[in-house]
Amino acid sequence: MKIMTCPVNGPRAISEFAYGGEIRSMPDPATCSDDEWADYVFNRNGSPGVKREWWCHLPSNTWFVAERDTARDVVLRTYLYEGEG
Amino acid sequence: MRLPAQPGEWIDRTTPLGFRFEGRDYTGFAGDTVASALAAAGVSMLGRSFKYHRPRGLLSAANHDVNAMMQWGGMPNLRADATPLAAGMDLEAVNTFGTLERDAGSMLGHLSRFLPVGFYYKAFHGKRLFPLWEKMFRAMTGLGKVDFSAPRQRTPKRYGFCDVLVVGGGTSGLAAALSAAEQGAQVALVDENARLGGSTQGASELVGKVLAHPRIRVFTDTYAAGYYADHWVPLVERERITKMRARAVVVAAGAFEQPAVFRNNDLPGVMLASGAARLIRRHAVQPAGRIVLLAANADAYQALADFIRAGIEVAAVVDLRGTLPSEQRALPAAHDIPLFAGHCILEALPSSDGRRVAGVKIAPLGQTQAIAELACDGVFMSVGWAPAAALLYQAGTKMRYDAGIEQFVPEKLPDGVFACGRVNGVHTFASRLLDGERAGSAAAAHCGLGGAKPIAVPTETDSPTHPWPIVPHPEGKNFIDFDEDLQLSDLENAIQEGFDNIELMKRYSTVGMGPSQGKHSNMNALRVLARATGATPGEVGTTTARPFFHPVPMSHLAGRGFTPERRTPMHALHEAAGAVWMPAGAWQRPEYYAIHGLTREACIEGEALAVRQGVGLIDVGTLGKLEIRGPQAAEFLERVYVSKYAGLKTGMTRYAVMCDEAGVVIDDGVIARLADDHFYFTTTTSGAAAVYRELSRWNTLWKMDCGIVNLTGAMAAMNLAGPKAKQVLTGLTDVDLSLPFLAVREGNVCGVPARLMRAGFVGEWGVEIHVPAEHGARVWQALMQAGQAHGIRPFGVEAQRLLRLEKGHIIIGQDTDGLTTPGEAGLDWAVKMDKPFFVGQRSLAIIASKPRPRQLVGFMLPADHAGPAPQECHLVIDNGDIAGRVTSIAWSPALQRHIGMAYVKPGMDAAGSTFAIRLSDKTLVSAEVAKTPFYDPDNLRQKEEA
Amino acid sequence: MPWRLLRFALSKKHPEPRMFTRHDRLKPAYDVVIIGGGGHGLAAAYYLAREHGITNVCVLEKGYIGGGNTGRNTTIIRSNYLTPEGVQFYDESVRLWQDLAQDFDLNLFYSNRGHYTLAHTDAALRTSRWRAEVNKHFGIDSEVVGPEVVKKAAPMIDLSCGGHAPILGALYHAPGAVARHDAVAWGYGRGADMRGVEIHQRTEVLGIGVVGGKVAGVRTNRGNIATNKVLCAVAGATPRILDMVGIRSPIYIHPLQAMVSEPVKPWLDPILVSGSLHVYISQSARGELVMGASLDPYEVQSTRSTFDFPESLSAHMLDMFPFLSNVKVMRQWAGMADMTPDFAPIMGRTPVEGFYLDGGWGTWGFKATPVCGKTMAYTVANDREHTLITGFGLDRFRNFALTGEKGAASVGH
Amino acid sequence: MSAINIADVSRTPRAGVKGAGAAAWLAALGLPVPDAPNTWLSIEGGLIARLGLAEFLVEGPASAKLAAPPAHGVYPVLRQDTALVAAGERLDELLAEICSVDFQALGPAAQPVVLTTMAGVTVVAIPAEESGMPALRLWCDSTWGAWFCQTLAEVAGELIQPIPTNHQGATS
Repeated sequence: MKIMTCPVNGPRAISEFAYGGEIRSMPDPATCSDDEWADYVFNRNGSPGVKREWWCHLPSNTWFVAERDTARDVVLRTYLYEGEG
Repeated sequence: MRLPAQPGEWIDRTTPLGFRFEGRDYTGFAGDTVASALAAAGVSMLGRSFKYHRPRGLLSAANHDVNAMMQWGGMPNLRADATPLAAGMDLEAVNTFGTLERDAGSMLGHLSRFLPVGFYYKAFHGKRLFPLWEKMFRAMTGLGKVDFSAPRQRTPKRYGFCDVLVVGGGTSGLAAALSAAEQGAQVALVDENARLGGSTQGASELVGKVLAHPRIRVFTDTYAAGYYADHWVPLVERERITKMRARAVVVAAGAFEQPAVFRNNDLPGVMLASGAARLIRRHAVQPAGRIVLLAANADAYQALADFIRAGIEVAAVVDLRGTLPSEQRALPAAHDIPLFAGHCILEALPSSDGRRVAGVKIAPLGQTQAIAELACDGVFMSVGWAPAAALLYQAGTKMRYDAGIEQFVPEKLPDGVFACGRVNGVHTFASRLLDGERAGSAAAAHCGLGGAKPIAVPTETDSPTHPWPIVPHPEGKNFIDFDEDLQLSDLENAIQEGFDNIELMKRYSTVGMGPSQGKHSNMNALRVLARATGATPGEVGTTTARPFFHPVPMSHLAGRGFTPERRTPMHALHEAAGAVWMPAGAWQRPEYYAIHGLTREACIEGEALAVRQGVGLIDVGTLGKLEIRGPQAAEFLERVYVSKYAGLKTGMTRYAVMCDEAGVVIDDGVIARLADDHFYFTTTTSGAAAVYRELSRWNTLWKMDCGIVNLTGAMAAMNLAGPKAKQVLTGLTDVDLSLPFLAVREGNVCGVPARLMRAGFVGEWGVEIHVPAEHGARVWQALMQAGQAHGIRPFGVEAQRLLRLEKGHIIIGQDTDGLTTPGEAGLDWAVKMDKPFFVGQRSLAIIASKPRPRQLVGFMLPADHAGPAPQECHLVIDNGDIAGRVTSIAWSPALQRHIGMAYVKPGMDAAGSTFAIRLSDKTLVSAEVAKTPFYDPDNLRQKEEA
Repeated sequence: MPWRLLRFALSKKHPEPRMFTRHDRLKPAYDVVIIGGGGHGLAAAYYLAREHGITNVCVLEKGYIGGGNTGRNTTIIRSNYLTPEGVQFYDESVRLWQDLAQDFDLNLFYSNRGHYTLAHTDAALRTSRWRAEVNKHFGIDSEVVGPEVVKKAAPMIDLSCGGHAPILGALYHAPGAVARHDAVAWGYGRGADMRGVEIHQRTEVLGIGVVGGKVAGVRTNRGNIATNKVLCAVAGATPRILDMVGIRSPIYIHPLQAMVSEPVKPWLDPILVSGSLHVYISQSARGELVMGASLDPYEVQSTRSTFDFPESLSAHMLDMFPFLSNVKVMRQWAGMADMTPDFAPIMGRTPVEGFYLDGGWGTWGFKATPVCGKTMAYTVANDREHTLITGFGLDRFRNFALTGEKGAASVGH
Repeated sequence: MSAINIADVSRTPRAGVKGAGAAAWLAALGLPVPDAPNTWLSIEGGLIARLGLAEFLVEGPASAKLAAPPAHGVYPVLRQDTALVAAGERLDELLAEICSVDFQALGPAAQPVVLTTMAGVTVVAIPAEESGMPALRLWCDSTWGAWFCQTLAEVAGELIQPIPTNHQGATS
């Protein structure tokens, strides 16, 4: 089974984790247009490549960020979320 | 015929084992395979081929002989060449019509001219006739039979760990294991054979060292089923699977000896030289008395020595090569064995009964006229190899075709994956030792253990593989794929029809798709395609090598099959009270409590009646139970739920609806404010884990000053409801029971700390009691006991569903679906669009600007409704079109009517108007839109402050 | 024996022509360029030529024809969907399937088996009734049946499913069928080829030229093509092609895995699906058990296999069929499913003029091959959506008007 | 003779707390606080374990101290675990069947705490030694407890016998 490394709990089988999707920044709901909002809600960056994703280590309920190449299914880096950027 | 004792033989001659095959009794020895015992008894026909039902025998004796598949009781498709003989086995060949001897299916062989490649695509598809043809095909197809009475086997599975996993216990694998272990690595060495040493003699010294090494764990009789990400390799043992996590993997899987292609190359008695050598060495079986050896490499002449030593008469050596090294010529010369260099076997000749080879015709390579015909009862072939590279491919290795040795070899290996020995294109014994040492050392170094030894492995000077061991014949029956009965012309014809890509050719012809997954056919098929299209084998490329290496029993894959079950602290009490269980995710919940002599419906109605007229108690401990504390707790809740909570008074509760970002209702519950900065709240049973996880994610993202604790399992919860509930509880608690509707109090119940929430879900005076799980059973029992005098009944999920329906409360997931917005579900009142933000708010604002597609309404059937009532998900029909559906419906004992909820189109939701519901039998039932709650519309009963 | 096979025995040389013409080079321009040589792309080409007389068409395939999801699915055909849009669309597909072998003069082994979606919970039973009622409304033969009917169709099943997922009933869908998946691509390919369509394998699209909001051409590894109409039918590669024309979409890619057992004598006639146990199973014409499960839980754009898949699928298989313990799994593989938020496809025109999208097929694409080809051909030929696909436009997401097929999500296939 | 002994120690008092302020608050209560995430320390009559970054489990008499009113950033966690001690020579074999974590690779000297799943159930595990035998302390949500205990006992029970040679088993 593939290994995912939780920044707190260390390397574990990926079955111990939940995938939370790509990290996307929310437009300001007060100022964005309906189309911008719909784009945020539904559209995804579906092409293969390196993505910043939410992952959760389930036994400890630890959410963190994984940078993963979705074309090769290789985890490049994981770290705790510290904000955008 | 059994030979005298062979050095290192695997059989135990002191332990004879009796068994049956096709109704006849035989005896073999412990250590035999089924096939070797039968070979010793002179049985050469072990099975019939898949399509033409031709007689087939041993080919490889290495777990690839899929034409020698057998059935033993409930076990289908046992490979005779790899199945250890056991006393009392009663075996039959699979896929015969009648018996192996008299197989009615063999007439298909005569029809083969009518059945070229892909023939089934070209006929039988008449619309009316196809079902009939299909019936016939289905009678012909398949191999072994499943036995419906076979029990489920639960085999253990385990996780394993090592530094270096070496796959293959032949010469190079042994050397790799030793060299890695000597550098300090913990090594696991796997080999599919019962003993280490591989197919070559001469490694026995290494075997001893490996077995004695403290850092090497040996798995014999075990195969690596596949390579998965991060060096994860399931090792399939006879009784279980070990899922091995390695830090580095050395693939020393060797190579499959490849058959030559000539007419009748499938006759029993025609086999790979390595297979014949295995029978001799391991099982002391002489596979034939007089053979012709078809050769094209040095391995052939090493095997020849074995055959001579075993007393086999060698009628001739036919070598595909025109010139061959003098040391190879020397052996046949020394034994006066005629050597036909530059010749091929044009065809093998069957015995009079067609069941064994009886001779060969020999011709100069490339010519169609035989120059000699020799009698023999065996043809042994050693013309080349194909690497056992499946694991390497699965690991992502880039392979290239090495024309010097006519073999695919690794060009670029993935990080932490190493290859050595024949799979790496290294065939000479001394070189394999070196190559193994090199790979083992590099693998240990990869794990940070020592440095990689700089070892240079000499390249092969003599190709072990012939580039074209394929002899055309106008009469065909020169098989390329024994699993699928594919002849040379089948592939040529497929190419002619445009299937000239390796994958397309495979799919059209089915070459390589049988149980051996192309181990003996892919390489020759690829050569045929390369030659036909004028490409090199490297340009043609290989097909994808998917797991598994050998088929794996489902029992092994399944293992024990852990299915964890979750139980509330009152589980045993429910069981004792006659609970009939219904699954709710991992939980089991009482659907109702069975009473002897009463129907399910009567039990449920009785439970509901108890709540309406007396008192009932339900376990609601499966609800998600969360706690949030901190200065920003209220703000957090306002961001994730659609209502407002900042203004909720301490000591009060409020209904809570959660939406996703698209504005779809995903969960609901009740939020109780215990202090200014402290809330306790519930979620649905099925949503509990996901809601907690998602709230945690939001909190990680927003970094608000609050913390969420999941108390779902730590708190027991029960709802005591009914006009007599207060009387039951009085005396058991220090909480003032005059608390108002929707209030929450902390206090003691039965002497344990409890949270009491005045709830109205079922529409009577009721209180949800939450206590630490360890006290749940005690509190439940105390309530039941105190309630006895008031006729208390435990009630289950079904009674609760009825009671809440009478009150018009929705159930998320039943009265909503994956697209329901709060407005559609009649929850507009809960949605506070004037908050600064909540999840889903912006989407709901957009949705609000569009016409609402549907509305959930309450409805009643006429009081005099007779006949069957609608069921949930029956459709609402308007002018012949679908206008909605029923989401909930029940017979209300309180109202003496059928009541329900349904989605209808806008404009159909006016109270008092009617609509039609269509039953499964297409009759229409009229229903009247009714205001909810149906029961106690002013909610007096639940609010009553008695 | 059908007379057609006689000629094989009577001819000296194999009497079959090439199914697909080999074209050494691309023409400089085509009326329509179809990206993707799977079932969908080839079907669209076939119907463009056959029904609309548009034959100056090329199909560009990066690998080999039918090598994507067409050749990786578990070949189940059914129309027991949940929404009126879905039901009518797939019903038309099932109708087309019936005559396809005759149209192609190629045996597709279209085998009507009956399809049972097992319900292990009362919620699943409710959804089954919903689907059955919507199906019946459109004249489709679906019905909720009790466990005893399931037992009759598959007498060996353990109705308690190992004790933890008892079967309460099922949605029975009589038209449920399987077909030989590869042959569908070949049949459409041959039919298109015969009518003049060019099929170019090993031809990768590298870019799409858009000028003034209109499609102008396609750049490939074998040269450039001028065209005003491009149909994208590339399943798991859809987001990559959409990026070339700057269209945002909700499509995300998760692998879907499957596996087959060694061949055993036929014992299972119907197709069985269990949402709770994440199993679907049928027995192929070769005697193999063809088994699938659910989507992998995270995004991956490759066809790698995982070991947890055969582990959990086997455990659930044995819950249903304990006697299969000794039956061996021979091979596993994966495809890339192009999923959408409402589990319905995206078909039709796009904001880029002349660029037509046929994607978002997730795990349902195979069964839709004929109707999708037909309706997309219509849409491309007329630059107007066929009535059967108007509910599946890309703009439904912008409009918060999803199709609602998600209600049937748990069942799949 | 059983290869593994499993003892239910759920009755031991325990308490939990989490939050950014938890470590400091515990220290202020006079408890020793493990420095590193996922480590533990023994304390009078029990232990204190750091579960991940900012959650703590205190077992033994000292757990009573956690009844103190929480400070800012401190969130009490009601602990209602099923607590087990599994010990025996063949503990590693048991673990190999139910858990994908390599416990042998964890140096017990580092006092590791492992948050993982065993047989599909979320657990907190601490490798330890009990009277010279390899041992493991385990905590899981008590609603999974009954099933978990039963499953552990079943798996352990089968370890007593070597895996039987079953000729009806798999063969290839």
